[in-house]
Amino acid sequence: MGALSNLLIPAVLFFALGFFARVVKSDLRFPQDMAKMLSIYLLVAIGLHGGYELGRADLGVALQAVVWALVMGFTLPIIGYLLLVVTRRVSPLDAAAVAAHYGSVSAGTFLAAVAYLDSAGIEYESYPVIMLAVMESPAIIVGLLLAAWTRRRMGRNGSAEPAPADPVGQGGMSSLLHEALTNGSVLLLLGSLLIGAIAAPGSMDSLFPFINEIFMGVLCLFLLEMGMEAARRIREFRKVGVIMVAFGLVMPLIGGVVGVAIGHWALGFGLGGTTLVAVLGASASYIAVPPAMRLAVPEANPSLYLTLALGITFPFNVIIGIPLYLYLARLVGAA
Amino acid sequence: MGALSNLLIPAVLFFALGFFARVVKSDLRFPQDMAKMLSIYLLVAIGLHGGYELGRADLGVALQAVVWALVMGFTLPIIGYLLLVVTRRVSPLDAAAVAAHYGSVSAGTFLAAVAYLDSAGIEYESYPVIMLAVMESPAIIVGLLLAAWTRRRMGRNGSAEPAPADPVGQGGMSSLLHEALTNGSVLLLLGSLLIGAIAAPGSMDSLFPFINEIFMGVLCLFLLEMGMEAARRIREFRKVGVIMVAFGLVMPLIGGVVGVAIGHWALGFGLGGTTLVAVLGASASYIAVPPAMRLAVPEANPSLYLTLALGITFPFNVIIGIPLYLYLARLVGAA
Amino acid sequence: MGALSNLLIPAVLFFALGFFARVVKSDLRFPQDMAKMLSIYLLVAIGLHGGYELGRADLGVALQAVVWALVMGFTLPIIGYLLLVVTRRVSPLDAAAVAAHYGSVSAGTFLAAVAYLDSAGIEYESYPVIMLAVMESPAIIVGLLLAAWTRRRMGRNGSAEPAPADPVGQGGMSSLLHEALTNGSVLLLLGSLLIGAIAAPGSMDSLFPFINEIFMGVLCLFLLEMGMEAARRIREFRKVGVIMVAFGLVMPLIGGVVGVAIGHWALGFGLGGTTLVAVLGASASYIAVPPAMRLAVPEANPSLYLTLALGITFPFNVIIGIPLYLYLARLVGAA
Amino acid sequence: MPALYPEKLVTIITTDVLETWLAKIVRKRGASGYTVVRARGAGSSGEQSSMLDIDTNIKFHVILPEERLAGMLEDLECMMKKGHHLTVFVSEVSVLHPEKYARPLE
Amino acid sequence: MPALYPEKLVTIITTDVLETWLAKIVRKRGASGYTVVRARGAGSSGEQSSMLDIDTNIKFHVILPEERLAGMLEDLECMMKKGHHLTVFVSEVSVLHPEKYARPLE
Amino acid sequence: MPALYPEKLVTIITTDVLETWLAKIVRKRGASGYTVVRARGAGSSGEQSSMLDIDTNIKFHVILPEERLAGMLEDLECMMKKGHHLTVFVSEVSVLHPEKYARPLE
Ligand SMILES: Nc1ncnc2c1ncn2[C@@H]1O[C@H](COP(=O)(O)O)[C@@H](O)[C@H]1O
Ligand SMILES: Nc1ncnc2c1ncn2[C@@H]1O[C@H](COP(=O)(O)O)[C@@H](O)[C@H]1O
Ligand SMILES: Nc1ncnc2c1ncn2[C@@H]1O[C@H](COP(=O)(O)O)[C@@H](O)[C@H]1O
Ligand code: NA
Ligand code: NA
Ligand code: NA
Repeated sequence: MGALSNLLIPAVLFFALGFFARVVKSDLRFPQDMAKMLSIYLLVAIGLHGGYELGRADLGVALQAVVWALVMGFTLPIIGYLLLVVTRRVSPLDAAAVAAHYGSVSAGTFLAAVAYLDSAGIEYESYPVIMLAVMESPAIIVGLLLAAWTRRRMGRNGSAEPAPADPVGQGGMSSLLHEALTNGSVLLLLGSLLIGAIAAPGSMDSLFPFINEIFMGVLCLFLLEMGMEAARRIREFRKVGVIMVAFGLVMPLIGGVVGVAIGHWALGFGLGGTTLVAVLGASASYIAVPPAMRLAVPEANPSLYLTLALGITFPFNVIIGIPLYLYLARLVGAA
Repeated sequence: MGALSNLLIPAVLFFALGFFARVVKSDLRFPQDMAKMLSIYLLVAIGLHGGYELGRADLGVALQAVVWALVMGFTLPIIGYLLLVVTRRVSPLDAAAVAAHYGSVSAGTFLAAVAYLDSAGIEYESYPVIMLAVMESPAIIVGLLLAAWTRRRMGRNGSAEPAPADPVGQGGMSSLLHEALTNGSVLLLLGSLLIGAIAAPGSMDSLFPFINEIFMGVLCLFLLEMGMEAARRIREFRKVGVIMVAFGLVMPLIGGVVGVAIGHWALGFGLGGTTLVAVLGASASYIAVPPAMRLAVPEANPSLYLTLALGITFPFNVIIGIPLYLYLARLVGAA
Repeated sequence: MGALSNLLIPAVLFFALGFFARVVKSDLRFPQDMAKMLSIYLLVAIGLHGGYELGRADLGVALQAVVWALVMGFTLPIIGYLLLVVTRRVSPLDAAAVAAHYGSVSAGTFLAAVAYLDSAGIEYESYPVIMLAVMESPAIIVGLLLAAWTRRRMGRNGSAEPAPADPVGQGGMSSLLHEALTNGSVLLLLGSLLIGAIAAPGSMDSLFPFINEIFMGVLCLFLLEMGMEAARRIREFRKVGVIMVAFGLVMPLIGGVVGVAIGHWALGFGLGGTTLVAVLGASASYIAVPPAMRLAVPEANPSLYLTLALGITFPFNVIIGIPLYLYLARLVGAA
Repeated sequence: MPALYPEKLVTIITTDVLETWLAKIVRKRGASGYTVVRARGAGSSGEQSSMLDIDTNIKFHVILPEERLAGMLEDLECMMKKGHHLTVFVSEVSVLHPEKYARPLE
Repeated sequence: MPALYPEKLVTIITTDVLETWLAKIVRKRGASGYTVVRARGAGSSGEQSSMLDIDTNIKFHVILPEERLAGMLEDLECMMKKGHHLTVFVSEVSVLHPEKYARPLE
Repeated sequence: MPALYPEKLVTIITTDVLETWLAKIVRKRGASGYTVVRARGAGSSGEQSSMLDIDTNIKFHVILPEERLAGMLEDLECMMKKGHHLTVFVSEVSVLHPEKYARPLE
């Protein structure tokens, strides 16, 4: 089966259709909240599904997966931050905000990968779902720490006046940490995982048609909308500059390689599971991290991190990244 | 099977998840209209389902069920009003507005009970669905009458100046009655019942997957959102005072006992059907009655009746009430 | 099977329920974007379904169907325009705007016809779906041309001052043509057709439950809302006048006859396919054409064309037209 | 520059349950139209989160000539006396074609 | 208290089909941005219930310096002459940082 | 005609992420309530299409007595200094019952 025919799965094609619609300036537009609703469904469905399987899986491996997810979530932003600071193309605070996105994950990319594996008939472990759930928060926390540290360093160098007192005492570390840990989509995914795991035996049966049968269709609609959003953001790529675009392509490769390594060697997953861990490493958040950065690092430019995460890295992963990470996973698996 | 494992059904767990999300101040939030959309689906699905079965059921019993539903809808608010007036904690107009809510029903609680029975493998009659549909209007009408009577009595005692003329002639009894009888959710439910009953044989087959397979999933999402709303309202319980909170716990018990009696002795339903009638008696409306009361009894405080119906009685019924009414139904059934 | 029992299919009954709700002034109301979301689902589902079959069908016939769709889309507005100009009841620009709607199609009517055929057990070809997709744009283009030509003629007669220069250079023919060809719903339907046709073998399987099982239920909800909208519009029929109402009833008959002729003789379709082509001819757009006319023919009165398309022709087609066109198709088929 | 003429803009913030009543007042008082925007908010009667039908607010706008303002405000005052919660304010605005706002809505 | 400076606020109520055109006018006339709110309403061209794509209104706001107002209004006037239904009004507002509204939107 | 009294109307346009902070400022500064409307728009920080959670704007309105305006504006100024993008403007409005706006929100 050629690489191209791999791409001819509906989920990817709908993403491309959305992208195309924006490129030809069609007036195709989803209702305001439709993407949000679809993503609530998707998070709940994948959570219940994963939780149901985790309830029957090895708790030791699950714990290991959580630990490695935390490791990735904490490490990748630091790698990203250093890379960005080295390029000297963006302010250090911009670097902190952008880097945080890459420690976190994109549920849309993850689900596209699931659809990809499904259509290729490749099996995968359920543990990556729980990693998806836990990677959001550490990335936000590292982002906050990087920004705080940057601000302190800039203050010492006299290059910034001290930040004015917060009128509502809400920009403080503790209240921002609280937001990182109680983030809505994290809670929804963790909650659904838990419900899937603890629901009384038999009571899940009536839920399966809902979480299985319409899943792929909802995912297609979601990716259609995300294709439109990606295309809208990619137009700004000239504003962010070629170096930054390169970062948006290199960073997922780094994350993907790290993910393959962790999935294969550290967690001992098979081909499918390793690919999914790679996608977790490679993808950048565009749901939980952006609002957190808006609150915590108001000095950073939102259109910078949104363009990178949504306009560059997201389409790269969906079109090129996923088959590539699968290829890498196959390589290390064969080795 | 222990009482606790009874609660481990996904519908109740999602309610708890929503509640928890608000308690920890998560920023989890549904899009504005999602709860409304889900409830439209739920009303249509339960209506079609019930109508289909009613079309094949005993019309005599159906008629009896309607009559008893009207009796409950007219009686329970009067009981509630007297109780409230006796406590002397709220103004008589507040009492009228609050009481009206308890004559009506909460579709969310009813559906949670259905999920509960389903997961326990208990069968139930289809007649309670039609009772669900007809109980909204009488409660509103009694509420209007109680308020009108209260206003007249207050006027006679000189404790209130005569109400100013209505600028648009819309507060009048007849226009409010019209609203009670053509209420949107009542119409939707009655219409779906009728369609389920009269649709050409065979033509319903293509609808069954829609109304059956995804039903439980949609219900879970709906209860997730209602859990959040209940938690948001329960915070106000201090404002409403402990006596009122007690009313919000006692009134469903009264309604539940009345419902068990009517379901078992008057209508001769089995275990499941009796439990559902109890839930009809016990639950308080938070859909059709609140706007009707806003229009008809503007002097009453909305946060009082919303806190009681949504913040106290609703979670009480979902968590404690439903298993309790089932237990009562089992008691009288065994007797 | 009597004609009446033909109407007792849920899709039509829900349309009637929506209509009834508005007639009795119920406060039943859908959330703002629900109809839009349902129609996105419906377009995608019908597109994927049709595309999947087209991918396995005769490309020659498909091409012929497209050509005949273009012919209908270009011809019907001209017939409509001439009829309207002859009546002398509306300004020529109003005539152009109204006529354009009748060259296009109503997806809601088309889907009601599909439900109708399904429930009668009548098979139909997949080609009409592609005709549905391509008929939107030619109608808009003819509308633009008719309006431009009318304006020129009026200008020559000195009955109108020259239009002022466009402040944003957007009312120009080329930018309006672009909008006609990249219209959102056209793109969505064509894109879904294409995806259904080219998706990798096997990858569509996971989509079928989504596009098949819940289709009829979603259609019922959509028609419920459209019933409400039709009833809201029909109230204005007195403003548009009896001659215009007659136009709204005669024009679909003309389109239906043209469609039957094209479906049966030009395309050689069977009973079901011919009926669907008749519905394409008979129905009037209320999605893509109205905004195009607002932009291109701002002088025309929107409530005129919306009342006709949505308030007169749409319910006529759903209740009377569809069985009538089926009857005609049966007549010519038997001949 | 096109000429501008003074008008009054009345804005009413309240629960959406009252929308049809407000529209009736607009017609009765001869305004030429109205515009409604969905809103959420908080005030003396608690928070209105706009999540459920039962706690959605609206912002209701009416532009009207000065001489029709008094009647409109009287009707609103009367609703408030009956117990309805309305947040009402009037602003001065300038419009392009005053005759548009003189023609009552049918 | 932070100093306040006078600016003009132009509000346009019309069908959402015209949103992109209005955004073009904003750019052409050098305003620094715009804000759009979804609306329903009624006026001389009937009711706009905001239920379907075809009858949704918008409230379109632009803050701009007095000297750029005339050009903006001329463009709007011109659209109205072509037949488009616009409800336009201008209000006086005070802003915190006037330089923000002097920088045209790219 | 019912009497009218002058008040200040502060309008803030910004990302909806800041809504809870603005509500806190309202409470802190003793306003009697606030009203929020969902919006989209464009400005110096790019387009906010309101399609995703991450690019939705709000229009946040507060009516308050003149003497409480300065404090409110200072808090907003302070947020802007920290880097937040706020579009703030103040208008003069007249209200029916000024005592309503003097009672701080609990
Ligand atoms: N000071 C205020 N500024 C802006 N909006 C307000 C204010 N007070 C009340 N509102 C709005 O008016 C609604 C009803 O207010 P209330 O009657 O005080 O409950 C609230 O939900 C708010 O949306
Ligand atoms: N007097 C008015 N006050 C407030 N909004 C108005 C008024 N007249 C018209 N509108 C708004 O402007 C839109 C178009 O008005 P029209 O051009 O009169 O059809 C209406 O749908 C209303 O939303
Ligand atoms: N001149 C303006 N007129 C109206 N709204 C504006 C203007 N400038 C900015 N805005 C609004 O304020 C938001 C933030 O603006 P900015 O800080 O310039 O990015 C934008 O998304 C717009 O909604
Ligand atoms: Na990542
Ligand atoms: Na009850
Ligand atoms: Na047609």
